[in-house]
Amino acid sequence: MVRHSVLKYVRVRDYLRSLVTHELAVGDAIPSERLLCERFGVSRMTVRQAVDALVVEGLLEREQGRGTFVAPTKMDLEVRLSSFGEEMRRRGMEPSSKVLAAEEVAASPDIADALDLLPGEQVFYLHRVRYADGEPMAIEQSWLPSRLAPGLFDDGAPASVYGELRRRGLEPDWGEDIVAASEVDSQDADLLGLRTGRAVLRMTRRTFAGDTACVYSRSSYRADRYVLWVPLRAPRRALTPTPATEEAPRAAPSLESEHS
Amino acid sequence: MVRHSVLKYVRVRDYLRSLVTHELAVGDAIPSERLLCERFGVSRMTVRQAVDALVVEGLLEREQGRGTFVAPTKMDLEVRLSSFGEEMRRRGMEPSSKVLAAEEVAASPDIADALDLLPGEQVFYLHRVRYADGEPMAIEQSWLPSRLAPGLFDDGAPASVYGELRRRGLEPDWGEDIVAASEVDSQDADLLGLRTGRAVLRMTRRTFAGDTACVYSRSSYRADRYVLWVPLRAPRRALTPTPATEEAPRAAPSLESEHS
Amino acid sequence: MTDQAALILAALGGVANIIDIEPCTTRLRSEVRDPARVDVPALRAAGAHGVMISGHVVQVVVGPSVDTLATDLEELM
Amino acid sequence: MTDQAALILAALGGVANIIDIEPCTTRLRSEVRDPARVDVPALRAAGAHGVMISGHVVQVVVGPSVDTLATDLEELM
Repeated sequence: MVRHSVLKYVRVRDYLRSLVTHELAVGDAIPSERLLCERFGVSRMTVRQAVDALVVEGLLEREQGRGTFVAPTKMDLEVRLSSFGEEMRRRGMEPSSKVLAAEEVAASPDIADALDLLPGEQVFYLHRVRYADGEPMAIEQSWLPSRLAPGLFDDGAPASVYGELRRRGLEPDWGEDIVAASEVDSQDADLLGLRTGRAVLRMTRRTFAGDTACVYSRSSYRADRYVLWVPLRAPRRALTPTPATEEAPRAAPSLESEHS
Repeated sequence: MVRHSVLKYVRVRDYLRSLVTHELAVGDAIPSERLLCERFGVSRMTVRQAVDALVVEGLLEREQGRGTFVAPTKMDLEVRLSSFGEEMRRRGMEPSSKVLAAEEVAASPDIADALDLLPGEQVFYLHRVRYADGEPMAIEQSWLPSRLAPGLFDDGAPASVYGELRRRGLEPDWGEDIVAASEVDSQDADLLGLRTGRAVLRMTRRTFAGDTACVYSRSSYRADRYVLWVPLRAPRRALTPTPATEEAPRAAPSLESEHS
Repeated sequence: MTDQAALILAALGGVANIIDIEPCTTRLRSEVRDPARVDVPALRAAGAHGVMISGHVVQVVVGPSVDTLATDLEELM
Repeated sequence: MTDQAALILAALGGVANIIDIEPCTTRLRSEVRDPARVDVPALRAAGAHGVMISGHVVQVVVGPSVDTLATDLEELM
């Protein structure tokens, strides 16, 4: 059903993955191609494909002429209502920013929609490159309704958007993230110090304080440095109408018949 | 501070984004390069870069010789304790699988760690390509402790892993996801029908039923078809020791001084 | 808040249009019989911060009050 | 469960080692003064499903009982 070589490849790859994450340390060399070929009885090409896969994934790094080594661990950023600066400080890193734009503009339809505004209403717009210990990590565009924070840019771009909201009595308390992945475009690649085409994690966030939509933001995080961590809990039971309807009863939310 | 051309590029890109998401429909053509150049007073190269960025991001599709069109919307998969099959059915799509491997193996150190086992303990291993309406969408490897589901593969690979757990009295009720992005490797690209190098979303999940680690899985989702949706709520207040210590008091968890 | 629950239920096309409603942290996710009977402006007017319709599934962004709303909705169903 | 809270607190190096502890849905995330005083095997023995240490931040995977645990820990601090 499947080419045998695919399964062999997966076996070598998963063996290396376990080795890298549980037995070797950052900077350690991995076993030689020859050793791996012998151990698994596979061709050099299969070993190379397995190593390539982990290089692409960011677990291994190739150094020209020296060999292949365990790459530094990626930071696990919790998906939660905290900001880039807070998360970096929590890890003992110093956050900083380069402001690309800080201006008041008329909301385009998509921004208006995300902020519960009408198109054309005024919003503050901030476009920044975010650094951790001086290294570029993410690009962030954010918008917030002008009427929530009059004079926001009067003393230049604020260091903390959430901080400015709190100062005005708006405590961000819930939101939604959309997480996507794509190759980085050439402009963002320049700003992040990435090769064009490397993967980035794209996060689109709406932040609310109670019933007020406060901030809308779009960020691109270097996927070679970050992973996201998301806690999961079981969904609450679904509500179904009490009176029996004329339709055939639907299966209960048991999954036994489904492809899990 | 920043080259003016970068900001112009961002303006064209964000204008197009709003147009695509809020005014045009899937399959509609975008305005011509000439029109965009005139409207924004920018060069053809700037317009092309802006369009390229949205093609890379998956909002637009180029058709050779025909033009550039609004791409189909990506599916927003909620990050929650439900399975691929459940999510697809919920959207009225028919899930199916191709089983690449279904076998009982000894747990490697990383798998053992994720499942609260000792290395070498027996686990069931399932490797599948997941399809929605016949189209490949994700590749999934999953492992579960053999002692939780004796005979799991006796009648072949089960259609639903969560279903099999429930049948044995284990109700998955919490878990953790790690979400990463990277370029797809060549083997997975073949299985998913993607060009090598396109971005994939990689999800690593631990599923628990109460205190029992039940399933560990690693999946790669096509990033051209999926985005993830994550609800956010404010974290609970942090606990700090009551007695004043000899150390200088730390700042309260207010963020006013931080880069938000 | 029961008012909001009633408005939302009506905007979803009433009990007869509901297959199920699931509270999801910040959204109500409902499977409906006829998506054409969902009144999006009425949902926004009832305080929804967004409405996504895809096939028979309607998602209504309501925020953390989703738990209270679900309890209120249960009484109306 | 107070037993578990006491065991976890001890394995984190005791109250004196704690800067703060934050309950995060399925994990306790603690900032500690001296990461070397954190006893990982003792945390696993106390029922943790995983322990991640990065700098001064220790994350202990405990599952949804995190809320009860946090309440118990508050009493011990």
